[in-house]
Amino acid sequence: MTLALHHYLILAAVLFCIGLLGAFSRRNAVVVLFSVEIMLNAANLNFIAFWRFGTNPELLHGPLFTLFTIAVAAAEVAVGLALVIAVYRHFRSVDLESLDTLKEE
Amino acid sequence: MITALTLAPLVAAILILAMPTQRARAVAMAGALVSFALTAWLLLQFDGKLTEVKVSWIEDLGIDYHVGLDGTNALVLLLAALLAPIAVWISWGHSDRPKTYFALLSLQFTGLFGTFTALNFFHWFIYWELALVPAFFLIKLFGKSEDRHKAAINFVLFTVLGSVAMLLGFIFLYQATDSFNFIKLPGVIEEKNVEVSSLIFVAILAGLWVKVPLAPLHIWQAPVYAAAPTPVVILLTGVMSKMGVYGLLRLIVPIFPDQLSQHADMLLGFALLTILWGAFLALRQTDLKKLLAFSSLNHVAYCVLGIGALGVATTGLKIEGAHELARQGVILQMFAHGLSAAGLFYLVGLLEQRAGHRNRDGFGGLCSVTPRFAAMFYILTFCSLGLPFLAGFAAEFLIFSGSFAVAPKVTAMATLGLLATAVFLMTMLQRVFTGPVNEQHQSMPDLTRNEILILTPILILVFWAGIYPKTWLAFSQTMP
Amino acid sequence: MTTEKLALIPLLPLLAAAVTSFMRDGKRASIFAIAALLVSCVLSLIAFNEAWGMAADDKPKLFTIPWLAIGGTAINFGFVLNPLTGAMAAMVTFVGSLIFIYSAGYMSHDKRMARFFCYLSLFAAGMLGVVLANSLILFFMCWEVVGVASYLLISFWNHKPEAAAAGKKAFIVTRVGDMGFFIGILLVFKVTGTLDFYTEAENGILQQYDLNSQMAFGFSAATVISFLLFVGAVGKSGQIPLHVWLPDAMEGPTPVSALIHAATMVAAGVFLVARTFPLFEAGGMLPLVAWVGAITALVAAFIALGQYDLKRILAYSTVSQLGLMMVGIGAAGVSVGMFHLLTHAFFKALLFLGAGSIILGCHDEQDIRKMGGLAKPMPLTTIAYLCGTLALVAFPFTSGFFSKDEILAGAWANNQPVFWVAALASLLTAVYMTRQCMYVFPGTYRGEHAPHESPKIMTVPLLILSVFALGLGALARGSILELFPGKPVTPHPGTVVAVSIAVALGGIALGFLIYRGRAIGQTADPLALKPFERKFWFDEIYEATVGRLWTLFTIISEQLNALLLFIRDLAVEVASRIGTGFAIGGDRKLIDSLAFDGMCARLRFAGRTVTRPQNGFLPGYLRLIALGAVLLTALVLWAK
Amino acid sequence: MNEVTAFWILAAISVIGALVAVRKRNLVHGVFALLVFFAGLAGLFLLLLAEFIAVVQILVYAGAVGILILFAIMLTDRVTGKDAFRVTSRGSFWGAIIALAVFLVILLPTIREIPLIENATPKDMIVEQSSVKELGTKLIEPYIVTIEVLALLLTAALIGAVTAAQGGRASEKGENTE
Repeated sequence: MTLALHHYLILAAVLFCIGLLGAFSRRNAVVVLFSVEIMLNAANLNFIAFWRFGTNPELLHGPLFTLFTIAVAAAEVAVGLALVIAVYRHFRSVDLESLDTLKEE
Repeated sequence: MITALTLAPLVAAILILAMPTQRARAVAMAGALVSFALTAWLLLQFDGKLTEVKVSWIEDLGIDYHVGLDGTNALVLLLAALLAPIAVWISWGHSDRPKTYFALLSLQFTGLFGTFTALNFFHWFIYWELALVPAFFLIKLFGKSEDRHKAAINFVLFTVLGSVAMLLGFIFLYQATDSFNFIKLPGVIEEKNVEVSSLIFVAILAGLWVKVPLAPLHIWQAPVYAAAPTPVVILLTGVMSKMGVYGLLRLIVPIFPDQLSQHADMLLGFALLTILWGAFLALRQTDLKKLLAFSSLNHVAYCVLGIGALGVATTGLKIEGAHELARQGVILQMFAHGLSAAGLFYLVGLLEQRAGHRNRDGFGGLCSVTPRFAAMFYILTFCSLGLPFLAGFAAEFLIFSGSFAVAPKVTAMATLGLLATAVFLMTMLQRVFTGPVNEQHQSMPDLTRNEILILTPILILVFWAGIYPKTWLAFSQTMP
Repeated sequence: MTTEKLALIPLLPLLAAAVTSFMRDGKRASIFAIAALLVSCVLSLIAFNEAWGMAADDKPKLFTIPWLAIGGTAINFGFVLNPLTGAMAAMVTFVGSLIFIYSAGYMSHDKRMARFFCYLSLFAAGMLGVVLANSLILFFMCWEVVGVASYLLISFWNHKPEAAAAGKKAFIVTRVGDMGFFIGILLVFKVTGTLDFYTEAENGILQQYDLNSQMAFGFSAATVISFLLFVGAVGKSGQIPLHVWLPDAMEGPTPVSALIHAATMVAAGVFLVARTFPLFEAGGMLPLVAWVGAITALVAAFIALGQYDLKRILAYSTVSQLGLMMVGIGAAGVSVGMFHLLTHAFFKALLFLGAGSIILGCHDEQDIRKMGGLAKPMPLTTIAYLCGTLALVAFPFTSGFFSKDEILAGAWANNQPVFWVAALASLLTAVYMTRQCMYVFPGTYRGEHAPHESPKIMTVPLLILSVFALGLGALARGSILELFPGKPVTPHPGTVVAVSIAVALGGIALGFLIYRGRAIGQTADPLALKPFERKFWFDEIYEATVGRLWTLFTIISEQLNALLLFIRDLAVEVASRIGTGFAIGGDRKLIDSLAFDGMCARLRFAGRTVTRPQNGFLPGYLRLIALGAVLLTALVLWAK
Repeated sequence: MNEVTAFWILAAISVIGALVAVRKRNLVHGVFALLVFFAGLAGLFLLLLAEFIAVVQILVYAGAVGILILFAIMLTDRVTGKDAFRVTSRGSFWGAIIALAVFLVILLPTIREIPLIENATPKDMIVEQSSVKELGTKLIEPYIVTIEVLALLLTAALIGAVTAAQGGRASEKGENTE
């Protein structure tokens, strides 16, 4: 058996959905945040896999895009955590179920 | 200038909505006065030629913004501009939802002015309907009597049905001629040799027919006049009923000369029917406002008589320009009737306000209780029944002389209407003003200074137009 | 005198009317009005003097004021001075002035005296306008003004329902005639293209001689026009069948009766015929005029026999005399009719003013049965009244005698049946006047309050008028007959003179014989037969015919209106039924419950379902986003 | 040890790491599991011959992000989360279902395409072409503007993060002093 593209793709899909599951089912904002990181990483895996098995690897699109994603993800984490902290200060909680002021009463 | 005078009340209406309540009437008054001043200024410079403003609007459809002033509309415009401030003045003490009231009133002025000045069907029709809508709300919201809702609905239904017919007619005409321009349409029809179908004529006539109104489509009128508040009745009878006649003069006469002459007999017949019908209806009517409404019906029908006469050829007559006599008579009659009917409705409104009812037989002897009131009422009644040296006679004489020259039998029968008018108006005077004084109205107050001031311009014009109508006829002459 | 000044004659009273309408003080108003009328009287006399110098066929003096000019047609006002208008104006202003002065006394206790003089002046202005007008339209306009003033004056005491009703009746009945007149004017205008009587260019109505060649309604134009004008004249001059308003008009103050309903306005109809005489002549309508006049004279004289109201007797007498004037014009020409008109104006005004004096003296009593023996307490009034009576019954050598003689002579020459009718009317005139005098003057007073003589302001005009009533005929006879158009018959046949004198004296004798020695007022009156007393049931007949017809018309029109309303309601009903049908079948069932309401319910449900996730629960939002992504992807995949 | 074995091992590490990170009640434990997941992923990158990315992955995620999250946890909630009655949110069952649906949706095309991509073989010249130098050149040459924008974004994010974290404190102070 040789490794083919679809192995990586399926793995990435599994990882993405784990991240999704986390984002959907946890109450803690921090957990949601790192679920998002998991999803991003799954996407990165796809980029790299497509690059590796793609037609024009010399263009280095996959790694470049991944780099950007990592950079943006880092920024996102920073901002996200800052927001979590801010939310926490405001509500004394990071429980997403209690953060329902968007709802119209 | 014409645009400004049309839009001034509209601006006033918008301002009224934006301003505090207590300013409403002053703003409405200002709007009306501006219109009046502009109209007066325009008329002072008027030389009988068409003064027009024409701006291309929707070029692809040949629709222009086109307003103008000529011999056909100068006098009715003046009438409207004169009655507008009077209507506001009369409602000066109005305290029920004044913002809505004055805004609607101002809006209606715009509709009226616009209808009288527009020369392109496109926006003419908008104004035509604009005049209707505020009237509907004014009657419905501010009317006094119980059946105002029904009356208002009736009013709108009838006139809208007529308007729809007219709109259809014009759309078909437009398809044939590619023009909405009132001034150019006759030329276009002749030039392109357009076969104008009688159906178009009848459709457009129907819209005007309802507005005039001519029998048998007059039944909306009396309940509406009875239900509407006094200032609105003044506008309705003074100006809005003239919209129909003006429409006949502006649309039917120049644009459909062939159809008009084809159907002149029909028009004359219905005019006669309306004259007699209105007069006889008024004979047994005891509600003063309805009585005057029927009298209005009868008087405006004289205008239609004159217009019908315009459709009959004048060959071989000794009177030069019998058509011109009839035409100018019609215009003067609009003016005269507008003034006298407005004045009479105002007086009846005052009477109702003072006595609490307007039953003809519920008064009596008011001559000695309220002499000034009686004097005013008598003069306006005399004007209404066409006594010489008052506006009504000059106009009716012109109409009759013009129409008698071409249609003697119908006109001779129409004089029966004059007689019947005399009978019911005299009966009204007799019941209301003479005889023993009714105990209930022993202490009815006479006209106040303010009320006399309101009536003074009307009276002056009534006399002026009766004694020296030349001044006013100068406005209805058409110069090539 | 320039013709422009002619315009002042009617304008001065008009000015007075305008000014007095703002006055409150009756005395000042009366002085103002009288002064204005006196000035115009002087002007009229000057004009009259000038007109007297003209020969009958001289060109009249014209003064034209353009009123309207439309489409090449000029409608002019204008005044004309010729002997006819001059004499008439002089008479109107002169008699008018005397009556004005008399009224200042008669009305001095009325608090609306100022208004009274305003109306009187308005009337005078209108009447003078009628007299002097050179244009048919001005004539008609002033004619209508006169009608209005008459209406206002008849119903002057408008708190009395009878007065108000009488005013209305007068206005409407004369208006019936006016409508004929109006149509006549329209026809004249149509046929000739002008409304001027005379023009400088000699193409006025009365100067056109081709009217007979024109046709209108199947007759010659002149016939139709003159007939229509005559209808107007019949209305105004109270000829049968439109005479019914005139006796009722006596509800007005007595000076009004004297001025308007005896001397001037009612004569306007006769004057109209006289003015437009060429049309009548051309149209061949003179026999009709004569016959209508004769019948009117006879019928009114019969009715006068049966009346007890002092003023009503005089009113019917006026109707009768107006009929005689029509006979005069119709049978003998303008000059004869106008002569009688002028003399009648004086003696009838005198009689009315005398009657007013009597009524005032008897404390507003008008029933002759309650008078009697007035000769003693009211000597001046009695003398004046008797002078008037003599003139009216055509006692030889009074003014009435001369004028009536001419009429009878003309009728004898042209139309013998009319002559006999007129003679009979004259006989009756003498009888009813004698009857009246027998009731009023001799014997004892039958009323309650003692009668008294009237003040000087009233008696002096009476005496002045008496002089004219007696003397005018002899004075003016020759010149009037010469100056006015139409040649009287000369010399008078013996039969005519004999009959004339016989009817006057015989009538007086007859009346004297019948009433002498009777217990007047207690026993039944031998001459007040039922038909006379009930005025030949004219009012009742009108009520039963014209009135009924009129009511029928109103009811028909009302019912038609109701029918229309019903049709409208029906249409609305049908429309709403159809609408309801659609509403139930289509709307409620199909659209509402299935489509609209159903959809709404479903939407609401879906909305509730959809809004349930909108709960601020962030993971929920995420889930929905994911769900959306899934669905979209599924869609894309499926689409492939 | 061949590639396939390495792949499966790394895949197992990643999946288990991710699952633990998502499901663990104790957040600190979760963070550590997350670090494991990051490391596993880095291994996968290596397996795909993207050494530089793998290094960056370790540096940024395992190093920076992990630490950051730890700090955030410290600063906010109870580390253990024991006070919470339950860690899963309402309707997490539906969340799981939807996640599964997404998974299927993603999986479906992949599986469908398997016959097409099965034979796609990695090209070997990629080794030298994926050198760091090459990457640097490729990064600078066409994407210089993007880099700059990204740099700006990072700076902005930093400032934003600081402001957001501090702003809350400021308002808290304000509340306290009142």
